Amino acid sequence: MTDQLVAAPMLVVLTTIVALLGLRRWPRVQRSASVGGGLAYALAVGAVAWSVVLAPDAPGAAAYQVGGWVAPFGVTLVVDALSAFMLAIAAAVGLSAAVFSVLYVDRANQRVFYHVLFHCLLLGVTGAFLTGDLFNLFVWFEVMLLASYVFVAFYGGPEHTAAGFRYLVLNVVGSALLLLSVGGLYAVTGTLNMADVSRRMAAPGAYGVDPAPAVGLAALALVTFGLKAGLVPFQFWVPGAYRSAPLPVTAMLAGVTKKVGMYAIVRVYFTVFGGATVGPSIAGVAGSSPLSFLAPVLLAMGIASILVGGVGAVVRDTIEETLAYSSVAQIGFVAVPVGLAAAAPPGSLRRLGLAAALVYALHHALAKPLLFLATAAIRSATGTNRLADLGGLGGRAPVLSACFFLASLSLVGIPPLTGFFGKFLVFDAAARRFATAPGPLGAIVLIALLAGAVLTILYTTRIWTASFWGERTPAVEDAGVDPRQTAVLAALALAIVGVGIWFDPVFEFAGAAADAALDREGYVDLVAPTGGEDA
Amino acid sequence: MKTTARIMVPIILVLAISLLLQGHNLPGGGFIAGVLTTVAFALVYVAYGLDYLDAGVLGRDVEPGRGIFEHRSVTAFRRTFILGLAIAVASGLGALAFDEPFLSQTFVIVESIPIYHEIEVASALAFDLGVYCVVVGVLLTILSVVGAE
Amino acid sequence: MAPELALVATAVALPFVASGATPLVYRLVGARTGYFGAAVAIACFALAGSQLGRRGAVGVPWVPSMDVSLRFYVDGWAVLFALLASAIGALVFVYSASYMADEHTLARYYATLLAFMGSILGVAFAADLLAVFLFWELTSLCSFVLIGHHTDEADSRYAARMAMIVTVGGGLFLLVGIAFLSIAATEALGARSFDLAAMLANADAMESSLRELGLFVPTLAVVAVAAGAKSAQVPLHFWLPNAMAAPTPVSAFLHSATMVKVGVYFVGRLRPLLGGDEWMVLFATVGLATMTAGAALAVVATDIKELLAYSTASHLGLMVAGFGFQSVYGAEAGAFHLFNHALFKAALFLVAGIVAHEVGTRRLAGLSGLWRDLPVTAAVAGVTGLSMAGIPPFSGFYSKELLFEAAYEAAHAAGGLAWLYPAVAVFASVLTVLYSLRLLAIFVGERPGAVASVHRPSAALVAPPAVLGVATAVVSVAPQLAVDAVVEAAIGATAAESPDVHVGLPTHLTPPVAMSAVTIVAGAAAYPVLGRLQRAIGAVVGATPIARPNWWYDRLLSGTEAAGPRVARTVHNGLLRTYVVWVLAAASALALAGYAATTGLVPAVEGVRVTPGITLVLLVAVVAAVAVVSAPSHVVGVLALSILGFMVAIFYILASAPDLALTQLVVETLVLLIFLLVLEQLPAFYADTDRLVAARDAVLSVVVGATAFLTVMLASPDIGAEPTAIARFYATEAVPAGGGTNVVNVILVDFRGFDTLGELFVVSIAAMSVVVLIAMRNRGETR
Amino acid sequence: MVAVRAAIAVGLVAVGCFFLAVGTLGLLRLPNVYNRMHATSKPTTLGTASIFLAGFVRFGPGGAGLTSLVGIAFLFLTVPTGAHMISRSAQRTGVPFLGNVTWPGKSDDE
Amino acid sequence: MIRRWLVAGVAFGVLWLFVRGVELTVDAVAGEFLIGIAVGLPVAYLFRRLYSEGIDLGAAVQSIPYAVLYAIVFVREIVVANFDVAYRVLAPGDQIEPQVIFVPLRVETDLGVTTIANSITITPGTLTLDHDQEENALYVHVIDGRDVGAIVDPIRTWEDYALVIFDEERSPADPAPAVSVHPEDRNPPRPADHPEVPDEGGGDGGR
Amino acid sequence: MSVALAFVVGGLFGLGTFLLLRRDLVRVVWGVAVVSQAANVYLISMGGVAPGTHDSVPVLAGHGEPVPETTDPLVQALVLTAIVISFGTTAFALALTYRAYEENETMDVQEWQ
Amino acid sequence: MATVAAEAGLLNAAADVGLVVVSGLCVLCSYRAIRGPTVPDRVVALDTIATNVVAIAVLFALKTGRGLFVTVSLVLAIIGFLSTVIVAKFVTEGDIIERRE
Ligand code: NA
Ligand code: NA
Repeated sequence: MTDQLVAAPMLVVLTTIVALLGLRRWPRVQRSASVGGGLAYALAVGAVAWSVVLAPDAPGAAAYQVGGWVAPFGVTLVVDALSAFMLAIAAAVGLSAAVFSVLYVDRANQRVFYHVLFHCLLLGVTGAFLTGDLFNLFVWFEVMLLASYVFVAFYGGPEHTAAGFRYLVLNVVGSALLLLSVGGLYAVTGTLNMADVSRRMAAPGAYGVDPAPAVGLAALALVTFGLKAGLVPFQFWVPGAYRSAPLPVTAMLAGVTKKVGMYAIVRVYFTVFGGATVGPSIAGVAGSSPLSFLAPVLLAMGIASILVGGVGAVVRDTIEETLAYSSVAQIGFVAVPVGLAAAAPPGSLRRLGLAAALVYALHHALAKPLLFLATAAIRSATGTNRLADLGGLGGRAPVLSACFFLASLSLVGIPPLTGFFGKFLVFDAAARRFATAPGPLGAIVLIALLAGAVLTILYTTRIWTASFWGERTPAVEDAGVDPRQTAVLAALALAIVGVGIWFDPVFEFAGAAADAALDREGYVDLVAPTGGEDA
Repeated sequence: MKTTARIMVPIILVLAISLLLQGHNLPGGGFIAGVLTTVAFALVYVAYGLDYLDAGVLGRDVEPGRGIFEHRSVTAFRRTFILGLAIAVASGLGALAFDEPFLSQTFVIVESIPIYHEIEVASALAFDLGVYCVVVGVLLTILSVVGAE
Repeated sequence: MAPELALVATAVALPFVASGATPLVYRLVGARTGYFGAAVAIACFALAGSQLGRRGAVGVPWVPSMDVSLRFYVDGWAVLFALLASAIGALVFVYSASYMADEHTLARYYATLLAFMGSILGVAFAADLLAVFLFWELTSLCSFVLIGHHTDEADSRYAARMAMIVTVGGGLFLLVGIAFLSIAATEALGARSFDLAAMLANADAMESSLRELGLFVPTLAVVAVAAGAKSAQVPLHFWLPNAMAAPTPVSAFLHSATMVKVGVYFVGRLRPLLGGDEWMVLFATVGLATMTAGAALAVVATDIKELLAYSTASHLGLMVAGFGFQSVYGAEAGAFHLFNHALFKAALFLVAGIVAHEVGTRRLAGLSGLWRDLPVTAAVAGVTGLSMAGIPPFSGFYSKELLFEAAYEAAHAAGGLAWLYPAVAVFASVLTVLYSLRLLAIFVGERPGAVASVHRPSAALVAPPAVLGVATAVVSVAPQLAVDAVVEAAIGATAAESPDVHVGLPTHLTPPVAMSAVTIVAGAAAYPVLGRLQRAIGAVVGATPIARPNWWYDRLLSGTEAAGPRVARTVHNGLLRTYVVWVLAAASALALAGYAATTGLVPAVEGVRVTPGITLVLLVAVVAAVAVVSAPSHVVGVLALSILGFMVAIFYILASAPDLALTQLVVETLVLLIFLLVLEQLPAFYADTDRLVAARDAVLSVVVGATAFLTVMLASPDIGAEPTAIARFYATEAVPAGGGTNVVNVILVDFRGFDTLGELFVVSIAAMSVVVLIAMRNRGETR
Repeated sequence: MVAVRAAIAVGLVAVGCFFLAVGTLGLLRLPNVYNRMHATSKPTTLGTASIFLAGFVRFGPGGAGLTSLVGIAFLFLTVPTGAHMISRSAQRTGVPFLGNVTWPGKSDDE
Repeated sequence: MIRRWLVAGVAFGVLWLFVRGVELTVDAVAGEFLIGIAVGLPVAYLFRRLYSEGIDLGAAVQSIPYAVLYAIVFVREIVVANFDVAYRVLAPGDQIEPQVIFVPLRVETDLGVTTIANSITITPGTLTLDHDQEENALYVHVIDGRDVGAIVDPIRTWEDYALVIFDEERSPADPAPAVSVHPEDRNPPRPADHPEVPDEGGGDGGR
Repeated sequence: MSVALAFVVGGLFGLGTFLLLRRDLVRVVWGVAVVSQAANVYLISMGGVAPGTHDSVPVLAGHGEPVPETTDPLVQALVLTAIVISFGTTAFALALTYRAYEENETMDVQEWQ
Repeated sequence: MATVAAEAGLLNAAADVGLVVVSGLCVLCSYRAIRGPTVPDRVVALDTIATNVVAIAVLFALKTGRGLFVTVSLVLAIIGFLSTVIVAKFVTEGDIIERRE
């Protein structure tokens, strides 16, 4: 039963997509079906997460062999705490964005495959989180990407298509690089199944594998994952794409697809390559493995993201642009603890780093979509989100403003909101690094984190003082806020507060996810790739 | 050109179907067959123009100046790809009914049939058929929409 | 005696609950909500007072897996702070009820003010570091909203944002410090913990653990930044004068007993934990610098509130310096002055409010003789102003005397440069006397004609400052009373030892007494030449922009704000070229670094071992690609691309991959068709490439090509290598398990049908996307 | 019998290659597109047909041999049409004839 | 008279046998033919409007000998043609004297014209450039235009056969219209003007 | 491993890169196409390229016969999927190209804002 | 049986040579395809390459003795035709798929 549930999120989206296509001629029904599909997805994810990971007697992880072929011959789906955590993020954001889409996007535009493509985006994300196969990961990436390409160029207008084109070209490059990586890893290890690769990389001699090229090959995949995550220097597409896509989709892009990139980094580097012993030996980094290659790279990328995104966000003309740059910075906050985890020897700091990254990812997946959706609500109420045209929103739309304020504060890291725990755990990981390992790395990371955090205050307060305070502008004066939209925002805001207040189970979940990412052997045993040596 | 197209189009279709059916055992399969089918229709488009498929082949008149989305053929293409997607997904889900994992395939060899002696019935063919329909619908949609520009 | 959790928790929670209820209350009673707030504050005062004399920690778990709880710690220091906050809070609420009666957004005002008070109480009692941080940041947040109360005034917004950036940003440093402390606790307390009470109880173990980990100085530094930001210490003092944009009652509250004291409070709190030589150098220096700078700026202030604001900074410096000195006098100075300052400064702000309210101006210049119209106010101002000046026998004198004592002791002990401590303290105090006199001057003498008419303030407006004036007077007359009641316990909590504190007027000449005498005499003597002094200080401040309070902030902010667009312009310049260059250059660098680290970049070369046919075909492919690059027109390029496609197809045939060849060919033709369909719509464009640009691109292209080349060389299997076990499995099982002889097809529809499903969605999405692109092209978000 | 069959097949392959080579050389050597098309349309068709025939000999008479025959038919149907299309395009886009050759009619039909 | 699409369907069934490459056993052929019919008939039905006219089976049978004759002439010409071109290509020096000639036709059906045009292209030294629909004439590019008669003769022969094979209105007995080489009464060559067609970038004289 | 294959893959990637850096919109799309081709050739080379023989083709002669050692069918399946995916992407890219030109009114990607 | 092997060997060798020859021809054709000078020249070259490709497929079928490649060549022939036709039509008309207005 548990095993059958593993595929449930996937099957739900698939069914939803087909149903939505079938309901094209009944737009009203289609809209409801889209929301229903999102709800069903959330329920499916909830069921999987509960029965596989969270329930008292849960097994902790479960594998599903698509088509009934044993690993490594078929494609394996795996739900462990890590994937369940990410799926939960996808479900939360997906459902709210789906509901918001129905309320926000112009009815006529919704009929142009909007909902179908939205669920296709969700499909790609789900596949990427579930799959236990490297090539299959590539495939679901492509599904996710293709659906997002069109959303970037959804509306007419030169800047939309220009942004869409840039996004497309960069990601085509990324896909080619991922193919290089996956193909090379197949040639090197003789398998595509992640568990099988992991097993072979950990004992190359036993399987006749020469693991040496794997570090460089994994680096190529890192580029692709970095592109998805929008980490500097692969962030170029982010501001344009976020600005151009319909805002509910931007919420998805910022809330979920970015995390797919980070998830892939964690999964591939920690679970798949965690046991490999080939790699550079770098000062200040523990061990000699692909992880020791990842550590300095990811730290540099994360810090650069924090600074570039933070500085870029400080003075922007519109709320959505500010938020777009902010997303670059925020993913830096997710990347840094992962880099710290990679730099640390196996043990508590490694676990803490991953848990911190996951909590931060969760926070960003709640706060940033809320902010983007709130921006959408502002836009549908006032017709603009230019700071210059806004002012006095706080008095005009108090609930909406409160939600926006709350999410901003979460971004800043004010307790007891979710973002506080994210920020604290990230700081904590850096502080631990500073305390436990010699060298300037810890100090550099801490300073960068602090600088990034201060930059966050700069741009959040700028948006707030410029558009929610101040004289009411004509646009705001005539604004008509849709209470249903506000309700969606309020739900997310409650989630931000709720997760912060009842943080304990979330932290345990994140910890379990970090354990799952690090439990390489458990993963291999779960998938139990047969064959190979005896086939 | 037009005459050649007239001769070639059905032949290509026959070849495409042949490739679809033999895909499991010989080169071919849903994708190739689908593209080849599209190629046949593309030949019609190239030789006769966009409206000919509606007017000349399907025998429906096209009002001049109507948007491409109102073409009956375009609607049909979209239906085809939706149908294909439904078939592919349904064939995958079908396995669940037999308590097998998603996308499980099976085959039976039916023996002692006159003339054919034995026939292999593979469930994968349903999946391949889904692929075929998707590809045909998708490509023709793209072609007709882009071609209409 | 252990504290009672329920009572403490209620004291902290009550204001928040009341804050939540405020909109409702406001709807019921309107402007009189102030009295509701006062009632809450009094209740809190009573609850806090009930814990007087108790000591210990209680709490409820919050995040058990991180050992974080809402733990409350009660001791003299906490209770003192809580009592001050709630007492002055009550008065501020009462005062607000009259003062703010005409305002519109009172519900928000009172709600925030209540939450603010609750946050202060939270900081006072919190015994878990994360709980401290929670309330710490909440105070910053509430002050942001309160300072920005007049949201449509640019000054308010500017000041609010500044306060938020400085204090919340400073708070983040505290977060780092908390992390450091909890790391040290792992060693010192045996487990990861945020339990401040436990840390204080094991201060020595904590200290040695911190020092062992090399965290002592870093912790000190980040705590200092956090406390300094909150308590407006140089160089982060500039936000405080700006914060006077807040409504006057808020200023009174903010400056006296709450926000700005939080930093001082926390410095006092951590004094037993982190005290030491580094501590003294840091806090005594920073404190005295702030004391001097604040006083000097107060001297040149032109506005009553501005004067008071700088004065607050100066007095905060005094407290910090006091806590900085390691002798018991230091703790006494800090704790007692915190108490005194709360009383007199709150009173003075309320007085300033009355003046502004009734006279209509807050400008110092041209005001005098107000005692005739505002006698009670003037009396309050007299008592509290002299206290501020540190004139005996007023309350401020006692605590300042303790600072002199501490400074002298420290200098005496250390010698050398340390003698600057007492000297600077005296100098700053002289300035304090000066500005205090300047302030009081508005009440004495004759009323100038320019001041038209002065209203009589209502009793509700006068009563709160009067209460504070009386309190100040009581403390002045009987300082030991206050010490015994609340201050001594507080001193005990912030000093390592349990002191026996005696305060009173000096009976014999000691160095500190002499210092006080010098202060008062010099201050009185300098007063007549105040104008010249002001010009001199003004000239100094004017000549050194660094000394101008907003200078740093504005420069940093505008620097950052200028960098933002620069990032957008230079990094995100909209040029695809730039983006691709970065991505590919980084990709190549990463891959090459990875290869270099493990393989030394030397693949084993086995020679050109493909069949001549394949070699030729691939040659044509490359030639075709070159033709694409050098194509003189779009059609030619598309044709060359087509040839490339054909060649790749042939390569597939020669590589024994019939299915691939078929797929490649049919796809290639369709791409050609679509390409030409699109080309129909496009004009010709052949960019006249700059040779230099082309050369640069060629370099990158070569690097990328080399990376791909190396990847193949390093990764591809050896010639004649056994097929992989998986490949073998697929081949052998294709017929028995998959029922088909075309192994590739069996893989696609059966073994790895899941890939094909994804692929199917990709093409479906592509089709939908094309339809969307065409259908949506003239549609915006709304039509 | 077997040897004869093999010999025929080999011979057909040789002939095929020869004519394909002729076609390609003509493509390179002849002066303009119209004349080049003479080289490509005839010898390449025959050359490929010859190789298809070799396929018929090798795999025939049933099986892939039949398919080879279809291939020949396809060639004879498609290559001339393609050539026709190209020459028309050359003429329509104004590619000049060689020397004193002129176009004997008007060109704007269809 | 039976419907053409039925005939086409059966023809597709036969084609199916070829495409599938059946083994030549009775069972295999019969089995595949049945499948071929099953595939071919629907396809033919779908495209029935492409074969809307009826077909006279008798006439079709009658035309077979002519088709064979046509093929014989055709094959002979092909072989000759190829050696001819091979000579011209391989021999040193310039072996060509190109010319365009205008050949009015008697065959009128699409299929007939296409057959003739394709045959011309496949055979020696001739290449169909274009079909003039108004005049029902072919423009033929010849690689060696010194003896027009020798070139036109085989064309006329095919045309005779084709008139029978495709059941045309005119008969081989009808006189063949005269061919012409850049006749006086026609317009001089004029380059077509297609501004929207992107051509060569450089000045390599494409147009 | 084969230097020839490596050279081709490297060459195609390099040329594709060069195209991606052009200003002409169409050339950038060509770059996309060339890079995709290069990736596919690469994948095939990862399965090992051996001279073709009767047995090398991963289409077995018939049911129930012994299975020869074919070339790697898995990479072929992967490339098939990759080809189809890159086709979908390219088709979309082309449509996007059209609209990008239409809306930006220039083929020069450097001039887009 | 030995003769069958010999036959296969001979044909195999011939096909091998043929493959090299025809591949080489593709190289030569690519010269015309790249140098032009006119677009129709290039189209002719493409057409020729397409035909060569058909031949290569059949030769590979002969070399490996796998008839299935003949089917591949069939598809190739169709594809080559379509490519030629659409490019030629593009060059001629500038409009590949026409619409009645
Ligand atoms: Na068109
Ligand atoms: Na058209």
